[in-house]
Amino acid sequence: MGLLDKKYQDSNIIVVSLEKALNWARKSSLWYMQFGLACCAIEMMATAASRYDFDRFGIIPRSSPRQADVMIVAGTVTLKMATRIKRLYEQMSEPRYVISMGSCSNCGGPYWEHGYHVLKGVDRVVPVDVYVPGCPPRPEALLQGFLHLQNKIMNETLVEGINPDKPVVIQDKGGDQIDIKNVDETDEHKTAQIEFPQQDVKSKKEGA
Amino acid sequence: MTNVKEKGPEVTLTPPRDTGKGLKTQEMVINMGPQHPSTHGVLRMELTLDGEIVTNAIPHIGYLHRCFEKHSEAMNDYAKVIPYVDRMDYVAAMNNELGYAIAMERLMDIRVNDRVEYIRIIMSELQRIASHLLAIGTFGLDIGAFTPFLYCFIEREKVLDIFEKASGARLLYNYIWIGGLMNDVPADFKSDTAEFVKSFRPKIKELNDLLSMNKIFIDRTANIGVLPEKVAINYGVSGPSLRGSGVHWDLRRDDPYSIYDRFDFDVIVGKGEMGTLGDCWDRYIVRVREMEESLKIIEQALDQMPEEGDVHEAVPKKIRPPAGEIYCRTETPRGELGYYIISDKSTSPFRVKARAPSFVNLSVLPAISIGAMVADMVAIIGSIDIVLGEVDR
Amino acid sequence: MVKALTDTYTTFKSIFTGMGITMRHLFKRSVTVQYPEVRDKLPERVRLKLHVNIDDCIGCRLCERACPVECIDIGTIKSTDDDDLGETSTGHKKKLWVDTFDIDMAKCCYCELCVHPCPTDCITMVEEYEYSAYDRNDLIFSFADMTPEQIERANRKLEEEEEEKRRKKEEARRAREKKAAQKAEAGDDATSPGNASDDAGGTRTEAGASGDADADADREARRAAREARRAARKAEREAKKRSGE
Amino acid sequence: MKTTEELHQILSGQFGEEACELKADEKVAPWIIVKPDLIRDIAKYLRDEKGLRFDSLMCLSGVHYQKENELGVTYHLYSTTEKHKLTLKVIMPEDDAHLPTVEQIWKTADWHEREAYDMFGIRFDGHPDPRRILCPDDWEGYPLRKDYQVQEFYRGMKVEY
Repeated sequence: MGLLDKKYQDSNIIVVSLEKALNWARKSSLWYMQFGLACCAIEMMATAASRYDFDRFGIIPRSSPRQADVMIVAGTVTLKMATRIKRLYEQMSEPRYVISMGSCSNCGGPYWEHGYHVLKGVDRVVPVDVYVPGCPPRPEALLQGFLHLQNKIMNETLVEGINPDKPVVIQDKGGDQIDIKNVDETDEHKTAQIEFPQQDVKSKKEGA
Repeated sequence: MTNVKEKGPEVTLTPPRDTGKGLKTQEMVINMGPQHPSTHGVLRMELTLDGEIVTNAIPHIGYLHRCFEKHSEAMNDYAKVIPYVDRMDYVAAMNNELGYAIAMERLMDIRVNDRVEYIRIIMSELQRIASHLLAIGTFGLDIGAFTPFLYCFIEREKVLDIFEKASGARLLYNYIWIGGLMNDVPADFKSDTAEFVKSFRPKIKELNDLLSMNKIFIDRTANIGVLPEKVAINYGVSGPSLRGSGVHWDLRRDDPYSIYDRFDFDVIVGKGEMGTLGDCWDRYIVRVREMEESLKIIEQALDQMPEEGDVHEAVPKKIRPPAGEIYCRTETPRGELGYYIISDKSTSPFRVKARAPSFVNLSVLPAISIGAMVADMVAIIGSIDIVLGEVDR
Repeated sequence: MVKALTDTYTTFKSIFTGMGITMRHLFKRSVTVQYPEVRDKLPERVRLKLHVNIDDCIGCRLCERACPVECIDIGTIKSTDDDDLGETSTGHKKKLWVDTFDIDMAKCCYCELCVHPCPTDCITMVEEYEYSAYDRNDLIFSFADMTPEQIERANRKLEEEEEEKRRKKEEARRAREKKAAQKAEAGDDATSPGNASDDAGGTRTEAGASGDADADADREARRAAREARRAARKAEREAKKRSGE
Repeated sequence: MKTTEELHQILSGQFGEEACELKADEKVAPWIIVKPDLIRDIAKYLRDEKGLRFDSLMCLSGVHYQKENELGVTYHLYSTTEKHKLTLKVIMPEDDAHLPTVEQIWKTADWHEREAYDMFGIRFDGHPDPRRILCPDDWEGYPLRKDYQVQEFYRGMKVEY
């Protein structure tokens, strides 16, 4: 992703060195947006704190999506929260990555069966790059997820047509599977078409 | 951060006012959260501001509503509720388990042996320390002090190591079972805990030097968010937030459960040392001093703990309580946690309702934040020490 | 004026106290674990990943029933009389083929409730946490080691044996009826032939996934079978609950 | 310190025999069933009367009794000065579940009543802010009712796994 992405027809020595350099730069300063939602957020904090220390890898917490490269979705995503996650994801600049931390954001976790208010996996609203298992994952597991993501970044290419990754498939509004990597660039709805609540939602207040 | 507005109570803004200098002021509505760098979890605040003064604050919750009560009704075994109980107040999982286990034991009329009781007490007091350390660390972080956060986490990791040795998990333990424990504590549990207690005492002093008595910190917290005693009781606030207002109320002493009546400890209350009684600093210092009391309890419990005793002795094979209901409350680091359990004689709970302390404590927020500055809102939210997993359940 | 001065003094004092403490920490041993190079020694009971020693599994499904989140999926096929599945290391006789043993670690809540009821201690939590994945389906771990051919064979044998049993029963019934008829013909007292219509069926377990060379199709089929089983179990549970009330 | 039986006598003396009914099982603690319309008056009386002083509402929970087609609200009261406890219950028919609010008496009830409305659809007359609290405002149905069917899509997101 990014400005140069898919702008080259074939790979040559310049492109290859350029993409290597770009990937190296990207992987070495993964500023993450702290999207702590639930229990996993505590472990994320523990990872950022003294004992495990994210900063050794150039992984620095940012509070604003505009400055972040990677979003760690740590915790249970509820339906009420999902629209916000999607909006914040869209505010991040490309290239952007998502790490889904913990069972809940992987697929609903313990809440997958009866959780009427839980989104069953954050990959239904944003494309996820790395799934970190655990409930909550150990800090080391999260670090390993980051190393995994760095591997993935190192394999990225600027050349059109080469797609080392699997297609990122998400579910759209009608329940159909769509591959967001193959969606037309001009298409606004890259990911699931979520209806954002309008300002003038008609009031249907009940009660006395 | 988002401009999505859910319909709420109609916010009536006062008409523009003339300040007399040719300038007009008008009230403004801003939205804090749900994902805000300085909130404790996913809380959304709708603030009405007059300049920098908060004139109205409406908390919107439910961004972490994980349907705990529905899940506990859907489980076909009372023991399976415990993992979900853990996930309610995830920084004080042991205390949540203890409350649920005690409620079920009262309902089923189970007596556990002394060893189990002592281990439970030690665990829940250690958990109280870990939880308060997190609360203090993140409170400092909210105010702008980053270093105490790192130091608190060093100590917290030590507690988590003890838990991990005993139960195998760092955060959500599923350790206290109905009628017993998951497994007995490891052989070096006593020495580990004693060592932690010994090494932790000086750290509290260090923390006091570093944060509690810091002039900048005091200026940010004293006289801010004053919660008077009457308001606190009427709103049902409990735990350190209530004691910060000077109310001598601790369920461990006033409505003893388990074996708390065997220990000698003080109930810490706020005294208004740095400003008005019941301000943010009082609520904060109650937590710091409570950690010392917890250490006292742990020391006594380590001395008295019997060596013999099977932790699985009273664990029922099949949990089938008699038809009936119970309301049982315990003191967690955040306050009074009550479980209202209705059994219909089957193996599956008919209704489990958790009266979460944070839920009630948070409802007092509008009452104490009116008149504060925007920057103080963060201090007030931090000093109530809410965990959104428990607020929304 | 005096207040301003004392304020300034206390502020500076507290700043220097804080700095002093930070300084002291500078000379203490670092607490940071240099993760990829150094790994913490984890305690014995650590709960990080489920592992199944499938050779010891007797297919009793106690773990599946104990799981609060239903992330374990077990499919079994009854063994026939002439099959000897051997014993587990704990001395339990194995009677069921375990054709599916899938654990969805993406759903698991790591509570260890499944480990305790296991009679042969074959399901355990192991010390492995480095298995994050690019794809969610990679977090579903299959422990069953039966090949599709073996599954098909076991299924066929079971069917054959049942067929055989049914045939035998049928024959026996027919023989009895014949006898009774003969007796009746012989003019003896007309005794009833007894209840010969025992239901021989109803013991078949759900068939496992069909063997397919394509791994994806195989996984898809397994998923479908799992879903079907899960739905059946759910219905059963609800029926039980309703009757219990 | 008063037992539930004594409190029941006081209450029936004040509000009449038919207003409150004592239920006592052997196994569990007894409770008093109160007529829905009177709950507010009784609550006020319990809080203010000398010797009773129930100044704290520990818990307010909705319950759905599906078999009887009834909804209930349970109040757990406690007095910090007199140290006694009381359980009050209100039972209402499922299709017309409403009762007066006690929000003005104990502020604790504010959010608890909103939660009971959110989860069970019990309406509290006179509540100053009768909104859903946990679920979003455009959520359908009352989740903790036993016959609750979850909606298929919420704002374009599939709800079921």
